[in-house]
Amino acid sequence: MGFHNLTQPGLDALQFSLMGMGLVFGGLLIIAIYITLLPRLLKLNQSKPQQVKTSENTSSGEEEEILLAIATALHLHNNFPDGDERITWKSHGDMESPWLVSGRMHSLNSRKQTNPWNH
Amino acid sequence: MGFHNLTQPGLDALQFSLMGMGLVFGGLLIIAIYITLLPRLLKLNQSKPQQVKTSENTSSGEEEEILLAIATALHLHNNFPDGDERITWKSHGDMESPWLVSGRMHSLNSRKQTNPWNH
Amino acid sequence: MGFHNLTQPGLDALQFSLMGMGLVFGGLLIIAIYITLLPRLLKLNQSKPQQVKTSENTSSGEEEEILLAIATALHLHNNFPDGDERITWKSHGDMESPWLVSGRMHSLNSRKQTNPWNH
Amino acid sequence: MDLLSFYNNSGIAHLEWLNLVMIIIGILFIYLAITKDYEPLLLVPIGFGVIVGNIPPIEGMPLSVYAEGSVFYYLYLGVMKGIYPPLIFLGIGAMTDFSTMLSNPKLILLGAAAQIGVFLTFIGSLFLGFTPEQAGAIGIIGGADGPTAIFLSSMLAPELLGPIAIAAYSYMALVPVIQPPIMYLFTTKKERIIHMKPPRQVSKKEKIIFPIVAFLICGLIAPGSMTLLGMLFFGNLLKESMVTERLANTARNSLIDVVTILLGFSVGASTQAQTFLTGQSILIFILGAASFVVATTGGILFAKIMNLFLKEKINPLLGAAGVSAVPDSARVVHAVGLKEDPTNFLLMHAMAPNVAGVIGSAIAAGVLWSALGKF
Amino acid sequence: MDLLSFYNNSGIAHLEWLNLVMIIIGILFIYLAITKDYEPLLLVPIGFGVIVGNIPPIEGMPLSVYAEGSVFYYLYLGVMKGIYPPLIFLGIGAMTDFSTMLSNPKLILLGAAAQIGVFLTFIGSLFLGFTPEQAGAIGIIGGADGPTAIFLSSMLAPELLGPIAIAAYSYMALVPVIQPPIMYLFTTKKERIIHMKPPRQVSKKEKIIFPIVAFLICGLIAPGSMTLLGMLFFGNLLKESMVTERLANTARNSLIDVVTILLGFSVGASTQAQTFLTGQSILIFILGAASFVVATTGGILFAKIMNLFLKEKINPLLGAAGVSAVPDSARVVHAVGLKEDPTNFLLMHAMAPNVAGVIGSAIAAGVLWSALGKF
Amino acid sequence: MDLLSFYNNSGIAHLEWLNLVMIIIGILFIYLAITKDYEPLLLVPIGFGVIVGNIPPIEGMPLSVYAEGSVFYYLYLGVMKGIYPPLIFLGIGAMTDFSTMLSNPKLILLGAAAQIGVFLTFIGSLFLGFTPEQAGAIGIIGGADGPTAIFLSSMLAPELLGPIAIAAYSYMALVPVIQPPIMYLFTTKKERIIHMKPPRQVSKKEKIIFPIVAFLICGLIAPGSMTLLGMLFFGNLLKESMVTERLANTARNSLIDVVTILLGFSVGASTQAQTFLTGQSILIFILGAASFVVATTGGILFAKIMNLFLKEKINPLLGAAGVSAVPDSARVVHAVGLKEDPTNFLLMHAMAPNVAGVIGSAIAAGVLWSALGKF
Ligand code: NA
Ligand code: NA
Ligand code: NA
Repeated sequence: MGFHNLTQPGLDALQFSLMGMGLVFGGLLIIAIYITLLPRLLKLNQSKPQQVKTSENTSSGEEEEILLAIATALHLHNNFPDGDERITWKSHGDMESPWLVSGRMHSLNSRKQTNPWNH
Repeated sequence: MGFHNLTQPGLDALQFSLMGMGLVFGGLLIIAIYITLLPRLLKLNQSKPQQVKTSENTSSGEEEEILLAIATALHLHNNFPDGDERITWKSHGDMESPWLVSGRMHSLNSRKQTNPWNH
Repeated sequence: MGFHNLTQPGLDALQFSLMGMGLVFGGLLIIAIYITLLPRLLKLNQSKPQQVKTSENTSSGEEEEILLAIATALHLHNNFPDGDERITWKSHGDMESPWLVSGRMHSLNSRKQTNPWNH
Repeated sequence: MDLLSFYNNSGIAHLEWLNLVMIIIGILFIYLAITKDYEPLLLVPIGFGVIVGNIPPIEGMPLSVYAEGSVFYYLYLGVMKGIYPPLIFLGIGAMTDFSTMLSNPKLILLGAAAQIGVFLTFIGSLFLGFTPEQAGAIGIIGGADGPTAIFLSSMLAPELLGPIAIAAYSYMALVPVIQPPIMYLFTTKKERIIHMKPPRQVSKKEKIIFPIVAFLICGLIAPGSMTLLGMLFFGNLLKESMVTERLANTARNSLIDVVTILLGFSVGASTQAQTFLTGQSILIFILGAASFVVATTGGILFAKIMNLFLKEKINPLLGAAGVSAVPDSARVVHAVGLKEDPTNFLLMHAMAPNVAGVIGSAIAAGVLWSALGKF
Repeated sequence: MDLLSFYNNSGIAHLEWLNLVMIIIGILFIYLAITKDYEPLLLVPIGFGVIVGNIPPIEGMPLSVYAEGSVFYYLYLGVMKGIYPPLIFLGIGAMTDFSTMLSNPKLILLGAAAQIGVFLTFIGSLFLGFTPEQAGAIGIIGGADGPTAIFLSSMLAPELLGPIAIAAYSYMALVPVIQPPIMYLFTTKKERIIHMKPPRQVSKKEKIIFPIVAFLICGLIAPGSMTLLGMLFFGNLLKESMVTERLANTARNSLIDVVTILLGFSVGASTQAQTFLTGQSILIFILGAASFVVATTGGILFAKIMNLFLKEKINPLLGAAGVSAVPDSARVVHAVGLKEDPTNFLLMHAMAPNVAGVIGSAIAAGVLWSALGKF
Repeated sequence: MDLLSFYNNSGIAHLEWLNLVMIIIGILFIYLAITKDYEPLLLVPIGFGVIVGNIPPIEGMPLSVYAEGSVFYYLYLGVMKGIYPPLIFLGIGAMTDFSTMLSNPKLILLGAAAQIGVFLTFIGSLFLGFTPEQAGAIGIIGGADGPTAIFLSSMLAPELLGPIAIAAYSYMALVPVIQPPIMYLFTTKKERIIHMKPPRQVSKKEKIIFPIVAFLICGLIAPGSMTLLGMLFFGNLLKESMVTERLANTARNSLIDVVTILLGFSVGASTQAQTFLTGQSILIFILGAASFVVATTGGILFAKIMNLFLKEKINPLLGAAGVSAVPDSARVVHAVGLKEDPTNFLLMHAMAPNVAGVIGSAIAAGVLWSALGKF
């Protein structure tokens, strides 16, 4: 026990930790940059109108937020093997479950855009 | 072949068997005692009214028997990988299946009493 | 590289290949013969009326063809883990799916003739 | 590579009539499973496995379960190492509802009494000259529990695993044939029409606590039963805890199905006539039949003994359900009861000794293993 | 632990352009799977595996499928030991309906004829200087059956498993591209519009007995095919027996899915550029392409030969389905048939040679294995 | 075989009070899982495993996870060889929707910042006298990612795997208790009520390309993270590709369930009091708690630093979600945000740093492994 442990033959703990954090940041930073650039590469402009809408109209923006929050909650409920068992389970057994309905909607969407390369 | 086989170095088959049966009985007896005591420990009194009802009213008791028998049959059909395949299987493919309905009811019950520790 | 490779100690490639093809043909030929004979062994005559019908009436025969083709397509869609993912998947999430209905019909059929040994 | 060597590499060249006998037995298993609905989920895989296992493999080629490095050898490892049975118990635990047992503790003892079949068969096997390890493995057939029998014989007498497993599953499948005569022999009509009081409702709390406490009791009394009962009660906790339903669901469906397929098939494939059709195997089948008879009798008679001391009489037919063979023997009890009195529904009551019998034979297996195993 | 050592521990430091080539191939597989729907359930896992396998691992660290003790090494064991393919066959058996084959036995022979591709490719590989074991493994690409190809090469020539597996799956995915030209080349319009008589209905009994008898025939003729065909027909029996539907269901869903994920991924991850991009691999791809052409041709021509003797003519397009690559080649036949005559539905008839082709190539694999394997 | 030897073969004879302590801890885990809904899918299996692991096994009998040849030993191999964690990552990838992260790249950095907890804990562990390997394994607890922690400790310090795994999962379960105070401590009300702009919609194309590119970046920077991230992004590709939905479905259901059952149970069963209740374990629990606090703080403070440079301010609460512990910490952020302003829905935004934190800690694990592992 003691600070001498931090510098051992072939390992300078502080320098190593700095470099380690550097790699973690580096990796995620590159991913972040890639994510920022990709849409432009793909020339996706379907995002802009939406942002305009939300800026001009806050209330609808709030509604949107609520909807999105709900959507995320649904996503977590449906997909994550976490504590919300009764619900996850219900979505197996119970056919009237709202989650299932949402799931159906989701499937419909993804069916609309079958081949992601030509839209 | 012969009785001499029953007493071998380090093994008296008869004594051993007696002790073996003793352990089996011992274990299950302790479990039985535990089961008998637990409800009192948990001070569960929701069971009493029912017993009263059945004692005063035999016909309803019979009906109850029938219902419980059906319930058990359902339980076996749904859960046990035994010969009743066509049914088990039906409960997969066929949405109008009565078993499924019962399953739904079951799920409703267990949803009513979410946290078993505070009822 | 060269033809000398085709005859190596303990292996005459051409003779071996001929015998190999022979075994493949032999095996499948015996299976084919067995399949041809089995119905007579089982004295199945439910097939005849149908053949008569189709011979006397070609249009219905065509319809039948169409139906059978559809049935096979359904079978492939439902059972084979091939490219038709969106559909296979639909049949999980979506309860109104036609494939599911067909599945239900199929199950009904097989339920009608529970014990194949006494019909 | 001439015609002769091709012929010598074929199966026909090496097929013996003993193999044919086994193949017919395999087909018989499948036939019984399909037409009589006898334990089809086990008899179909075992039956087809028997057929596969009796196609004479090519000398030295890694084909059979006994040829190290073959695919079937790797699938069979799950049997030899005793891995499949506990996984099946996990699934069984996740599909078993202990509430009838919780609501009627008295009936548990019937599940203990039936284990007399295990120990008397053990003694009988010793008498017939089997080694103590072998005798223990044969005795457990009386537990009427396939996974338990396979697990114990893989640990005590792997050389007898094939016949013991086949005997256990055959007689489990034949429970509807074996038990009724014994039930009529040892019970009077008056006894068979005894009605049981409908049990009280069991609270969720009791159901959740049960697997934990029951495991602690069994584990501390017979640690040798830890592997099987640990998994059984673990599966049951996953089922009852309500917060792990998705795990319980997978355990009682995908998981148990996959393991059942592999276990049944590879156990069947291990029954090559040359090693399987021996005098020992015949003795094992006789002893196995005896063990089922003794176990059934033991359960019934113990119920009658209990009745000497109880005000509220037990229907002695329930004793026959102590043999486990879940849920078949419970069904048989129910059927016999109905035949006597169409208003007498014993199925649910019979489930209590039935599941208790599973625990009982697992404890017995633990005791036999820890006492007879070479460590 | 200075910057340099960090750099040396990174992947960029060791990335060679050959790895980049492979990574691009992997991405191409995924692209084709998504946009063209070519065997996506295999090309996506293989494609991503190729990408993973071509990230340069750190010297001596247990990362790649070849580094003993690494996780990928353990997943790859299922490939090297030949365990995954039979399990996939179990699932395929549980999803295959043999009734079209049962109702039209003549068409089975087309599935045999197509295996000429296997043996001619075997001879071609020998000619090009491969060892007999390697030649046998390469030949089986003509079977157009991924699991069979992987199984046989893991037994005969594990060193070539990567290229053989990739070739087999690539050409199976490309069946819609490879076969049509050959079909047009060897058939006349008059032949392509031949209608097939709608087949008779097959009884449940026939369906149940079939897997058992078929296995006995194949197993006794070529025991080497026991592992693959035992599982295929076992799965089919689970499906048809009607009393084991839940087992069949698990076999054709959870089980086959899990195995497909692990097999595809680890096969892909085994294609490290340094060992994969060799002259041998290129030869294997050329031989593989040839084998598909030969197999398709063989099937079609044999159908035309049969027509010389048959009153009821067979549509020779069906011969192309004998290559198996289930169910793609059957679909291709159907599509080509429809193009000629919109009222000609060949899909169902094509399934007969299609599944027969699976059995045929498994027998061929068994023969090659037993004759060429070193035991 | 007298009474005494029977007693000596029982568990009571060898039960120490330390075992009782562990058994009570196991029961506590199950109680918390059921009543408080803390990570029940892990605490229930681990809790029951702890109970099973603390039943004293019989001397020399193959019962415990440490007794070679026992069933539990074979189940535990999946932990020791590091096989279970990547398979769980495969399932997590197949259930994770990265779109919120794709729509808000800035938030990714919060997932990087939280990894400061890993490296400061690493330093702290060294300071307290742990070996570098052990310190690395302990540090990763700060990653708040169970599978990553188990994977790295199985590779670096298997002797500490038990305490590290239990600590990691305990604190992950306690996230709703640990994080809020820190969040209030380091943020002002004004900061907590910051609304985030609703993110743009992400195209399917972006979602499909992401796992491939992200894997290439991480794999090339830190090949040591290849095993975990390869599986994570593979699973995600199966989910997003749309043509492999059935594989993704099996990966995120049957497969992850089975692996979770086996991993949780066998990790729990490895905590025998005699080896588990040591001074080292207590230190590990203290260090683990510290690492969660540091990680949470790191994430929050970095968010505040970013705000110094950003026009559109980030709600610093989101920094706490960088700890991963998916999706609990995101839920906590959402709950705290709602308490301040019932119209502020942070859940979806919090998912971005949350999943980024998973990637971040996997990279950190890769770096620690490649630098500290003995090869
Ligand atoms: Na029993
Ligand atoms: Na083929
Ligand atoms: Na993390």
